[in-house]
Amino acid sequence: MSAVRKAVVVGTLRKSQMKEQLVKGKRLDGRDLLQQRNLSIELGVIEKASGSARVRLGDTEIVAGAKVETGRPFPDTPDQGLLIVTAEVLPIASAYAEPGPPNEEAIELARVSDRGIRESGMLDFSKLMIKKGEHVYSVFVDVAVLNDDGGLFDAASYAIVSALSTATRPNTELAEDGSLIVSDDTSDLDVKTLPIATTFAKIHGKIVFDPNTEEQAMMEARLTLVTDSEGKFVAGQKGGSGVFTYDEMKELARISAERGIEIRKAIRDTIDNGSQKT
Amino acid sequence: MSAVRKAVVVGTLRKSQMKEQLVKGKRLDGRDLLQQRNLSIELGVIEKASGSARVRLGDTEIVAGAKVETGRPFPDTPDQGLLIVTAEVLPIASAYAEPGPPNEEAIELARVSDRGIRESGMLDFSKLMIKKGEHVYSVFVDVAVLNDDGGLFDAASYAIVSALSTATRPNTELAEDGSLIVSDDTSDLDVKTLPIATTFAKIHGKIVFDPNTEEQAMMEARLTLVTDSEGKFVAGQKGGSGVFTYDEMKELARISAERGIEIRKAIRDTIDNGSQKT
Amino acid sequence: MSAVRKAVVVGTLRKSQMKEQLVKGKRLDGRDLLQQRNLSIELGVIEKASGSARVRLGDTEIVAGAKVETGRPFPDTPDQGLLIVTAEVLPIASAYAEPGPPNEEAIELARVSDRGIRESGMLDFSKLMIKKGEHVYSVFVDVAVLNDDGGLFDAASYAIVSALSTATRPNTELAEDGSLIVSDDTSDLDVKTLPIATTFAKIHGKIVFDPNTEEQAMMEARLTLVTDSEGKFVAGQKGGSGVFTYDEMKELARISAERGIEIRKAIRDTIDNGSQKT
Amino acid sequence: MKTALLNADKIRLDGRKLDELRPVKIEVGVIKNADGSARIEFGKNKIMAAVYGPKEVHPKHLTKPDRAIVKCRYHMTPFSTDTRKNPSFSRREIEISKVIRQALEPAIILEDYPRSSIEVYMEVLQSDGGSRCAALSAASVALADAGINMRDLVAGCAAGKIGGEIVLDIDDTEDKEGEADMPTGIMPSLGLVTLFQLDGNLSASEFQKTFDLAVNGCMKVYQIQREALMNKYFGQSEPMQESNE
Amino acid sequence: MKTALLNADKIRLDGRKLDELRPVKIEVGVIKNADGSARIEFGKNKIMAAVYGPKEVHPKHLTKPDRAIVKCRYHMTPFSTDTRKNPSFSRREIEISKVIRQALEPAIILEDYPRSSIEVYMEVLQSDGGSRCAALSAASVALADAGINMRDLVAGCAAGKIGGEIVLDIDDTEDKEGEADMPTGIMPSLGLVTLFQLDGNLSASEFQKTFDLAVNGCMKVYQIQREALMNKYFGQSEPMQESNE
Amino acid sequence: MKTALLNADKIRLDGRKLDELRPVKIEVGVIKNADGSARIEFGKNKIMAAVYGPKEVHPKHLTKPDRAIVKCRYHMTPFSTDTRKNPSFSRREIEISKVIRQALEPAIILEDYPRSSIEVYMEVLQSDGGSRCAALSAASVALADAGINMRDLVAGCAAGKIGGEIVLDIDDTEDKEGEADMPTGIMPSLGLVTLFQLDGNLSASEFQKTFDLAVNGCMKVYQIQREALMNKYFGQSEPMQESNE
Repeated sequence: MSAVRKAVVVGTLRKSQMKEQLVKGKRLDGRDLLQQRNLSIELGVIEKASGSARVRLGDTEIVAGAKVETGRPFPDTPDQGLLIVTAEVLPIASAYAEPGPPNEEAIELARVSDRGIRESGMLDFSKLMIKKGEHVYSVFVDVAVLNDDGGLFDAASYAIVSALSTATRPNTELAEDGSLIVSDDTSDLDVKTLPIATTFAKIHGKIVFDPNTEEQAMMEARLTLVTDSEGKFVAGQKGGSGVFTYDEMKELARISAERGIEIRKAIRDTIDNGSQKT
Repeated sequence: MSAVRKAVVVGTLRKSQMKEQLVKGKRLDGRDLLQQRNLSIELGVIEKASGSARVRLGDTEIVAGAKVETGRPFPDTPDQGLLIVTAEVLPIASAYAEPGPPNEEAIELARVSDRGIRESGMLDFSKLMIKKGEHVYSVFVDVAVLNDDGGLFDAASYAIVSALSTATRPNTELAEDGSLIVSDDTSDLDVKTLPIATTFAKIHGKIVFDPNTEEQAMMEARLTLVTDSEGKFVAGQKGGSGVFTYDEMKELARISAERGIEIRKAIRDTIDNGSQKT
Repeated sequence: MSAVRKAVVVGTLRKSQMKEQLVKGKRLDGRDLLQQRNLSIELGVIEKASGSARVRLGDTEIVAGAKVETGRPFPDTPDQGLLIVTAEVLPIASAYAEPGPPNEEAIELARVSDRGIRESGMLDFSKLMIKKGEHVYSVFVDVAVLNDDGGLFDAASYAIVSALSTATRPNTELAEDGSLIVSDDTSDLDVKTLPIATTFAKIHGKIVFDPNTEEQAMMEARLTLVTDSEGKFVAGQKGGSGVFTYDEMKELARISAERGIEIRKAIRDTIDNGSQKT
Repeated sequence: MKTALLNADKIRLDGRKLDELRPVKIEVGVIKNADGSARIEFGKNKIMAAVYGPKEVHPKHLTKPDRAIVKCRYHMTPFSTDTRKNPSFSRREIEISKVIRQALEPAIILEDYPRSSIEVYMEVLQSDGGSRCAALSAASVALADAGINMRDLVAGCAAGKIGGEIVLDIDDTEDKEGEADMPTGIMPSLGLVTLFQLDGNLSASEFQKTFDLAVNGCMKVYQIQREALMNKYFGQSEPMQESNE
Repeated sequence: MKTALLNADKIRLDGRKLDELRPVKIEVGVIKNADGSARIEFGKNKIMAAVYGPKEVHPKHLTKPDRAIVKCRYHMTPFSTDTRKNPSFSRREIEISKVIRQALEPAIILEDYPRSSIEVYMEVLQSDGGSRCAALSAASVALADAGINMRDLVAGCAAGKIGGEIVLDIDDTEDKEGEADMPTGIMPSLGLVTLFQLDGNLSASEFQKTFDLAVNGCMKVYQIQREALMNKYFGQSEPMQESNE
Repeated sequence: MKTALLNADKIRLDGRKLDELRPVKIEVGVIKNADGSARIEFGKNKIMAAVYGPKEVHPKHLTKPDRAIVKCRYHMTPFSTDTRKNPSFSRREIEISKVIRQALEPAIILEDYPRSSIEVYMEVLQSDGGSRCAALSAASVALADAGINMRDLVAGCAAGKIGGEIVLDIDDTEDKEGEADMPTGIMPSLGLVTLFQLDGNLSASEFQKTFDLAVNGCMKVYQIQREALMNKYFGQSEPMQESNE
């Protein structure tokens, strides 16, 4: 059952100030309408993970951890590795986050993140097969939101892309009796493309990029578009109880592709610099 | 934990009218005490199921879908196929039905339906074995109540009998390495007998057959008896917070067997005419 | 999430009486501060279990049942048998016990009981292996609290020790094809040591042994210590929202070891007398 | 391959005659904390029943202004069965809880306890066929022990069919290997049926015969229930009343 | 190994042209107990939608003083899929329930029903690709049938890409073997998008083309929705309106 | 086969001496949305703690008229362990949440916050033995950061036995291969024990020695807690306080 949940409350004064600013093309935190908040990424923050990254997008903080383990394939895809993506907005992250199993927002976050990885062809699942029908690699990607100030789809995609790009998988060997010997050596996971999410909100009829929590509380509707390294659209999700015009949809696709290029370059640089947390 | 639940409310005027009518041997919808509502059955309504049927009993509407798949036997019955029966009163079916896992009414419906199939010998589970301890057929029977106007035990039994009588199972072959090859060809499921449920309610001391929701809300007690094609009693279930006399129990057994014959004949005709929904 | 729960309420008069008595070195039920309630143990109360015992400690009544079955080892301990311990405070046991999955108290009870068995080396898990990686014995120990008047950790440990000391396991044989043949014959489970729990409560600054429900409702803090047959400490658990001084901790360790010896002897006698309920 | 459940003399595997009950013992007031309680041993079945209430209804929206609601839970401990039972509450336990609740409600004078909840808990410590009837019988005694106003006790007993014969009080082996089982509960003084289930295969005449036999068995259980209550309230020396009839 | 989803003449496996909708039938008022209801057949998809409300909010703390809340459940019956679906509510169903709720909310005049709950239930009896769009379309008709004040109907349809071509209304096989799927929902008279999802792989120009085609498909569904409502409320003889266009 | 946890010079696998703590860093005020928060790195343990409250109690029937209730959750992220942890809340997490709650309650002046709830959340991002003590230490700092009135901080540290020797601060390998682990929490200024657990095998004299060592370790952690709070509230230049003693 899906029903409206406890929502962030924005005061009346604050609301009218936001409206005033938007009319002037500005936002309450001083940003331009299409300006992103500060983004920083730390790699390898969880040594026990196969790959991990911490992303800070404004005050939003997310850690993504990837574990690559060996397991059995699903019966209907005996020649393909597995991908399991989960997301939790941890109760430390906000007064509105509640402990317990993931709610519909967290499930949506996990599923849109999953589609970004899967549909972009970021991982070649046929190469994650070890022995057909018997042994494959399982790639677990777990997203933990540590502080929630909005923009979770985007920040999660940056964290996932960074974690998987720097992830390794254990090397394996097949024993004579068919059992699997898992080595301590590892190889790179081999990532094909970087799916980057960009989220827009419509507030008082204006479109803003990278909305924070307060803006999300005021928004009419939300659109997330995910593009891959070639600029192709690989995933999309409208949210919120409002609407977009046909023209807005097309315009947002154009802007998303542009922003994707910039952000992907910044993340690529971070990965190539191999910044490791000390 | 089992406790009384939100119940259908019947107004005071309506109650006294019902009592008046019952005294005269009549019911509020014009039926005689032991008269069944209109019954119609459509076969094959779910093409993706191995067998299916939609039953309308008055305003009650039920779809039963059977899926016959291959699987592993239970360890303690290595030479027998499996039967799994579920029932849901879908939230579309009534203002009193709630979304979520099946409540005690739905579980009772599933379990009484299961006993009807199992105890009557309707399916020969030893013939649903493919290879002892390794491969068997699993017969899933899922009952979905689309509109609930009472009589669910009976309508479900008609739907199940119709679905299983027209169901097929995939043909299989054992490969040299012991694995199972499932063919696209199918065979009939081979049904031995038709277990038919008949439900009676006691209202103001009168016994009525095939009670609707309003009558169920007023009833003191309920008795369901299931008979097979030979007229043998294969399942029974008393419900409601009231009582039956010893004589009533015996009299109801007599009527149940009679009614079972009529209804079984009607269903047999439908099946033989092979009426397929267009 | 762990939060305070519905608690036993003790009246004001009763509270001040308890305080008065404690000052005099006495308790409301007439016991001295470190005196245990009457303890009685019946063995073999559940014939269908591999081993079982009923313990009455004052008005507290607990049954522990052990089942030894064959199963598969965990992947990371292919050469060891399994131990699974559960505990339930059944809803018959108290007006404060609620039906449903075990709450944090019951889970704590199960886990502390588990540690007592596991850490004491009571069972030699390597001897519970049948075939490495394939077949092992699974030892299930299920604790059911029938009447709760406090002292559950202690009474559970007496019941478990009694049940396991008198438990058997089915003999097995490996068939040529590697499958396991389970015999009707049994052997003793072979218990190495008897881990005995002793629980102390601090009430108005006084330490009492074996607190009952009323005392638990008044206590500041609780300490449970478990010793094995050699007098070694194998498990410990502080509870309650209060504190102990460093000296109290050390003094309680001393008393616990002493009491462990007495109680272990009493239980050993019961087991050796092989008292069977008729 | 079916075991022969009857020998040539129509004696059952455990030595009983066709219409013979297993030994039944009932003890009243066995759980100190409960408002009413009873322990029943019915063959190898060992069941404890406890009653808490009348008490406030929780959650409140279930409150009935003119009468009590009854909550009922039939539950099996993990060690109660031959193979260990999974501790999670099963669909079988949910169904039996409902059937027993509706078997007790007609006996309780609910109107005497408006806005209240009466909670009945049954714990099966060991099960051996017929546990629902035994649990019902114990629960009804526990209700009486709790001083709840009742129209009558409820006594439960099954009859069934094994090896072609109608027999009283089916045990576990007979249930699994036999042809039919008809758990029945009645208010014995009033002569009214409050619990009835059937699974198996009975002709019309067998149905009638089995039902009569089940009612008969319930009457025997009723005697033991009464004696157990007498024992507690009018004091006899032996702690448990046993019937081997 | 991929199946060829298009033949040399760009005809799809089920015989459709690139921009052709599967046959769609909608029937209004099919569930007696509901305040509003509709059945849709969209290719092999068979879906029932029912609306209950406006009614009291439960639990109460979800109440909004100035408007209605909408509860929404998209659910698949176990027999609706090729391989039997596990009956427990899946993460996929939770996500789709949310997306459909947010696609319906803009169309409902929530302020007309303060302190109320409007419940929308969709049951997929058979699924074949595009079931969320079909469910959305049925739900919107059910809301209208319930007399709920609305700004517009909501019509849903997907477009996508298979065999390198942009096509309308992806079915199950095309979804699994094809390159992209873009489920879309619009308020047709107002020209506004209320549902949008995408998964697959589309270039910038393909994105635009697919979106236009999806909107086009929604307009076709809208005609069928209107005819179905006209049928019920202004009486035509045939019980179901069919489109094979 | 046991690994040798100590070499001939009684040096541990990670190079520590018997009574040596792993490096500990605490940073205060790391979660913007929280009323109080702290991050602790304790060897390879990485844990975030956040406090929300005092706030209204939900559900209301848990309200205490004269004092606050404390809610506490110790939770491990799926990537925190060597092998991925199942995301569902485990029995181990439930037990540790309870033990930590009861270790914090004595330190909080609950009477200062009647009818309130104080919520303490601990998230283990990486675990390496001793995570409950580290989480407790971080939680206590987060409570102070939230301005909650406290009698004292609570500092946690374990001692234990490996290779026959009593050692401070058991790590993951030492926990698995060693002989005993005694997680301990104290109010250091008051000299009172608020958390105590033990599993393993200790003689009477070893018990006493291990306990003393654990208390000693707690005192060292206490210094680091105080410095971290001083850092935040009385401003020093370095963002994190580190101890390698």
